[in-house]
Amino acid sequence: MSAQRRVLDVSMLPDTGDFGHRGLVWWGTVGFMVIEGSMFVMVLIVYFYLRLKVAEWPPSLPNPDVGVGTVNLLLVLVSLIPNALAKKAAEEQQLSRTRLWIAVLTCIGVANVILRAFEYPALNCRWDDNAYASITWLLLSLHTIHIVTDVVDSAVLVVLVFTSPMTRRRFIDVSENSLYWYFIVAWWVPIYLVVYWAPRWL
Amino acid sequence: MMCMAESNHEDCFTDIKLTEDLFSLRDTTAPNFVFLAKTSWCGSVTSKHWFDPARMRSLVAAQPRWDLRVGRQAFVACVVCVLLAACEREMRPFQDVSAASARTQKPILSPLSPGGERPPEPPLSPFQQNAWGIAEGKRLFDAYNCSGCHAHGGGGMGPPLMDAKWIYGDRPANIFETIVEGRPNGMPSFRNKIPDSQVWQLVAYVQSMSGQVPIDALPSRGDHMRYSTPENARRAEQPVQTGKP
Amino acid sequence: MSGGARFAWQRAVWELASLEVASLVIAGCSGNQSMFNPQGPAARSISSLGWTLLAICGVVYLLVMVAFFWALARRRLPSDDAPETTRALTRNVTLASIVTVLVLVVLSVASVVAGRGLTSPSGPGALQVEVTAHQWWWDFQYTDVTPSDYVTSPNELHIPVGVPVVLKVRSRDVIHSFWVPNLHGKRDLIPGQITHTWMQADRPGVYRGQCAEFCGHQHAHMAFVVVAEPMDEFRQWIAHQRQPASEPATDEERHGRDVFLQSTCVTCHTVRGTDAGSHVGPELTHVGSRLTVAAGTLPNTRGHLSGWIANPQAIKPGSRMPPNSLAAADLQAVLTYVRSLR
Amino acid sequence: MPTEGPRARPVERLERPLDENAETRLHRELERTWYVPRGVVGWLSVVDHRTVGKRYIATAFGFFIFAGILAALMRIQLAVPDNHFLGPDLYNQIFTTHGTMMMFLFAVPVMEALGVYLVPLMVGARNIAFPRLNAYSYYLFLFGGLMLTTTMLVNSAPDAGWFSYVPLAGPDYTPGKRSDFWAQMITFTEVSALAVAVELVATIFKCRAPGMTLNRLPLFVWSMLVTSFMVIFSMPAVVTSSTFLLLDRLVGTHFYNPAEGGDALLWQHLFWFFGHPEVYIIFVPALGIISSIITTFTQRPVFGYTALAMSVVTTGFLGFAVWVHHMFATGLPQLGLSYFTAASIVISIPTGVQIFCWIASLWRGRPRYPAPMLFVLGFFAIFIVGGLSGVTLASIPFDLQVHDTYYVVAHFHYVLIGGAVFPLIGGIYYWFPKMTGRMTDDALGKLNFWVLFVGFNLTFFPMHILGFQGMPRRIYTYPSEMGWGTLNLLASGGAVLLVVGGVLFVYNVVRSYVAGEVAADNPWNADTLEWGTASPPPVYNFLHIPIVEGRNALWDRSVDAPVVTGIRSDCREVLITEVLDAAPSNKTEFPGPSIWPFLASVVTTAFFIGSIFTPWALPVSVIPIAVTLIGWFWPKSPEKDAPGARKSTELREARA
Repeated sequence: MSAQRRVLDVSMLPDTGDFGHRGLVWWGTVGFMVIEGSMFVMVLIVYFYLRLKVAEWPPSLPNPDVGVGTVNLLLVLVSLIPNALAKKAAEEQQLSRTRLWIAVLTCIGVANVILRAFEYPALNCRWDDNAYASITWLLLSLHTIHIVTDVVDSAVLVVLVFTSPMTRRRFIDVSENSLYWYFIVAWWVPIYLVVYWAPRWL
Repeated sequence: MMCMAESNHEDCFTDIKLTEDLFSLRDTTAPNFVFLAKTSWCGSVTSKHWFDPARMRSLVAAQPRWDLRVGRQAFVACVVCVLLAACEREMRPFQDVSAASARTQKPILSPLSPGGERPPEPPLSPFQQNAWGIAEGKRLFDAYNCSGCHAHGGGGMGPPLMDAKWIYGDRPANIFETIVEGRPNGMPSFRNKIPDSQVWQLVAYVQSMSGQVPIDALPSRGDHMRYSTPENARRAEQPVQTGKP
Repeated sequence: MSGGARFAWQRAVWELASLEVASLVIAGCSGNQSMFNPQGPAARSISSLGWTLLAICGVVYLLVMVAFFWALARRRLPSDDAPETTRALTRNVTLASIVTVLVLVVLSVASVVAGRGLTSPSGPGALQVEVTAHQWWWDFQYTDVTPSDYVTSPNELHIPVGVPVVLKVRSRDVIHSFWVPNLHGKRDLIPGQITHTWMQADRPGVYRGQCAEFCGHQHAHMAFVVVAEPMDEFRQWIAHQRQPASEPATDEERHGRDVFLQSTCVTCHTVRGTDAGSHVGPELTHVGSRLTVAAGTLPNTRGHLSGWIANPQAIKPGSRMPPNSLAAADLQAVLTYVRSLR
Repeated sequence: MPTEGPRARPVERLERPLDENAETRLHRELERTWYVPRGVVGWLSVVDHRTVGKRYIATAFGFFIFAGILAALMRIQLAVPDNHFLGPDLYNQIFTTHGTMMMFLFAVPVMEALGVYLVPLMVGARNIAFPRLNAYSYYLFLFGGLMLTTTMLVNSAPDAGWFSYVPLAGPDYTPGKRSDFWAQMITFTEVSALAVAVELVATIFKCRAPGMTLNRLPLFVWSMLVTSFMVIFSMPAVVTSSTFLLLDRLVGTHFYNPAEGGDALLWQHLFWFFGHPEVYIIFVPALGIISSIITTFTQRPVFGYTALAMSVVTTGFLGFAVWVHHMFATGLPQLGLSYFTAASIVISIPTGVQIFCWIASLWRGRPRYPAPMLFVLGFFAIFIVGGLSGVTLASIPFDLQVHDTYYVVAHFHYVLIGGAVFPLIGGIYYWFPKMTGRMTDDALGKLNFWVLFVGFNLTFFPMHILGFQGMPRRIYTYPSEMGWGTLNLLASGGAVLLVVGGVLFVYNVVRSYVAGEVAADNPWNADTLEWGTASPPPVYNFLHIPIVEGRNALWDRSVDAPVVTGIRSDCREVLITEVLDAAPSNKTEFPGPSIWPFLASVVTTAFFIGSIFTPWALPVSVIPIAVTLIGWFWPKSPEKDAPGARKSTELREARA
């Protein structure tokens, strides 16, 4: 073999992944966001497909009460602020601010889940009344599952950021978690409109 | 088939047993492959209590340490998969249909005293744990217009069937007799109008309306207007004997 | 090179195969339920379209195979790796792709043209039959201005020759598919939907139809026959079907009727003119005049009928008809009576 | 990133290659770092993509054999008219399980499994992205498959067809739990398939060796990329529809109940929106296998790389535009149908282009004909028949006659067996030396090919004609007057040959596995990276991460191929590169072996199966699932990436 050969020395590259699309974790998060997103799209399409099958909407059922749902919507929108701050703090690797905002975010998330429990009675229907009731319950529950998942995730992160020694890796996790929360908030808006207002408008 | 022919002059109970026996003998009339599959996997599953709703509920309610629960869930899930997936519920006993109805004579039932003493071991109807038989019963319940009086079990001109109250007894034999013989105050006799196999299917369905059959064999909602909670979503009733119609 | 030789051999094998194929194709075009044995305009246009498609695809296949084996078996040249060879290949591949597109355009056009031949010519005057599918039998109803003149003819569809018949199809339980290959393509019967299709027979005859969408245990035995007859015969048939059941003539028939009316038969079946009036199962008013029993499963002979009545589960396991354990004499009487219902 | 200042860039320089000892020391340390755990717990904790991939492939072939036996039983039943070998009930269970198993438990998983094994090697990575998720998805697939197998053995297998049309599969017409097992099997397999798809996309986009820009991606990797995206976008549809079905049956929702505002056709739309892409999910990876094998055995770069890659992508897109051609007979509006005819015809164009490119490659190359190549050539002879019959099916009038007849059965077996299984078996023969380090018996392989080829055509060609003669699908018997007996007997005869072929394949693989001759690192002189390492590959795949210098990585590399250095060898550090140009971006540490994915999959299985019987399964299993997932993702002691940790790299080894 010859005396010298070309090598590419990568030793000085950041060695605990990276934020955003440069890192690997981001791709996993986005991958599952795409999957769940297309599931939401499917269910929404089914909602309107079923709408076309009947004359009146909701069929022989009262409209859902918008009260709790709207409150929850506002709360979710408010949660965008701590979410953004947590993401920013994490990407600037500011420990104290990260701790603060992820904690606030989690609290709001818990509140969302509790409020969600009161949204079901506000639907004014049972899942087995008719197809409208079924699809409405499914839409709400699908989103509930996501909220619960991410709240649990945030809670675990809170424990981590307060207990274990904080590494760059943790900050990346926080930033990905915020990304996922954006996804959940973004989906709640159309789902809120469909669940609570489509019965009135369609 | 042969043994059924002889059974023609037996009384109802032996005939029920005979029919049950046929369930285990069924494989002789079934294709070989089924015979192998069934005998190797379910030949022994003849106990009528391999599934017990109460146990399932208590299991669901119990909250021991999570790892124990996980372990037990996994185990139960496997058992449930193998056993519940099984035989009795999933049979499509077409030949037994012929068998159960290979009898022209009217069943001689024990004289029935409402709410009175009960015979030691209550007989079991051929389809009590068979999802297909129960579903057939549900179909016939509409086809033969039982709903005309019983309104999908909710009760109308006739008494409700999905509640805990049993006027003429809750045992399959009682229900069988109620259908075949009719009852005072309006229940007509369907003797020679409905073949016994189908009567037994109706019996199983009537039982299922108040949850007297294994929950995994219960029918679900039908493809028609919703009239009440589907059978598999109702609470199982504890039978109450009441003499009065 | 040995590879080439081996492939010459493989080619021989393939040609043998394709020969056998050709003979099989020819065999395929007769047969009582064959789409290539059209007896009506719709089926005919589809069948000629079919031949066109198969011919074009066959030619395409042969061409591709020739190119394929040539590419394998050709002598290798030193110039193969030269850039101009690559350029030539690129040109040929592009050419082939363009030809593909053209062929596909031709196919689409042919398909659309044939499709126009299938649009229902239903005028206001066209005869309309209501088709209702059940697990696992067919009900054909000829409606009329006066409901008393309705005619139902289970598992046997009579149509006049030479005129289009509009079929209003629906399903009572699961999805079935109405299909008479000699007359027209399929139409699914979907619960909760009522759709229309049509058919026309050019010459008298009996054509077999069969359910084409999997519908449960007896999907295999859910057939029916289409009887195409001249208009006047058809009119006579309708007129006759309108009549109530014929009165029993002999003592045995009378006894048979009594057994029939006292047994479980009446719980499901209708015989117009008697007390039997249930619509759970097929109507039997003129069952004696039908060609088949058990939804096109058996020819309507006394033997088959008795077997069917005694233990249907042996013939169609899972079918809705329960076994009957009539005493031998009663069974014979019932048979005589039922067969007398012409 | 604001606080990180200017991004560090990799440094290119000349240096003396490592001497023998340094190489050995590096090898030892990498082996310690990327160890594959032993023992029972260790065996369940494996997260390494080669081991998991091989288990995946073996399991999928296990289900292939089981479903094949079911097919043989069907051929026995149909061999003669009015046969009483199987009753209708059992026959329906068998054909349903056969289709379900072949599609959901063999075809899709085996292709993804091949990707799990090969893609990281082909792109020069040390493991697949998200290795623990990979292990989890394998166990879910395994348990789901075992569940369906069990139901078949205890006479409660689904019996409403692999497509489970409602209302037949719904609560009113399939009593018992048969359809529920089907629907949950879907949940199992889809969850695992989706997980693998995400891993593959992440691996292909972010874990490629430097220099492997997108336009140097091996065609197999291209096709796995397209497949993964199709999985990601199509499978949510079937998960949705099967969830609806389960809810209808268990808690009485009305999604498919026309009487309460539901709709039976809704199922068909959702199912086929998945179901047609599904066919391409199975077929597209096969295209990659074919390109690899043709490249290798013609010893020339494949002709029209760009055309091939682009037509794979196009196929991926068009695959989503044709689902309604499964519903031509349902009486949908005529105009819409003609659109789907057009789409279904258009989709054959990219396939045509690919075939022409391959023929050109064969024309230009110097073909050799070992067993793998024979299977690929068999693909041409068979698949093109299936493709053309597919074109005829796109014509509405013609489809109205042959829809749901044996013509369709013949068509999709020509497409799936010819288009996917033949290349797959070829691929197994082709990569077997790499996976096991042993060659297969080539003569036996050739015999195997000819038996399968003849048997296949004998079995399935007559079915075209049976379709013309009006024989519908899914009938458990047929009357002798129909005159279908001879051809059915012929088909059953061919099935015997197919069984023999299957046995030959298994025998060849097993025998070669234990006693085959030892394989060289690159026995076929192939071009892709996986052949650039040992056979079988070491636990760390590549001693030095290579730098790719051309499309045919091994053929285009210079004498002293440049390599990457500066990656830590004392922890599972891997290089993350940019999506388009594969420029080194950063490094991250992959998780090591763990039992948690297995535990999580067990709990998930308990939940899925439990929810067949009671809705309470959900609340009960929430906590165990959460616990296992937290245990899974809980960070291990973080000293590895804490400041001041020992940094041992190939660089230090070199300096030593």
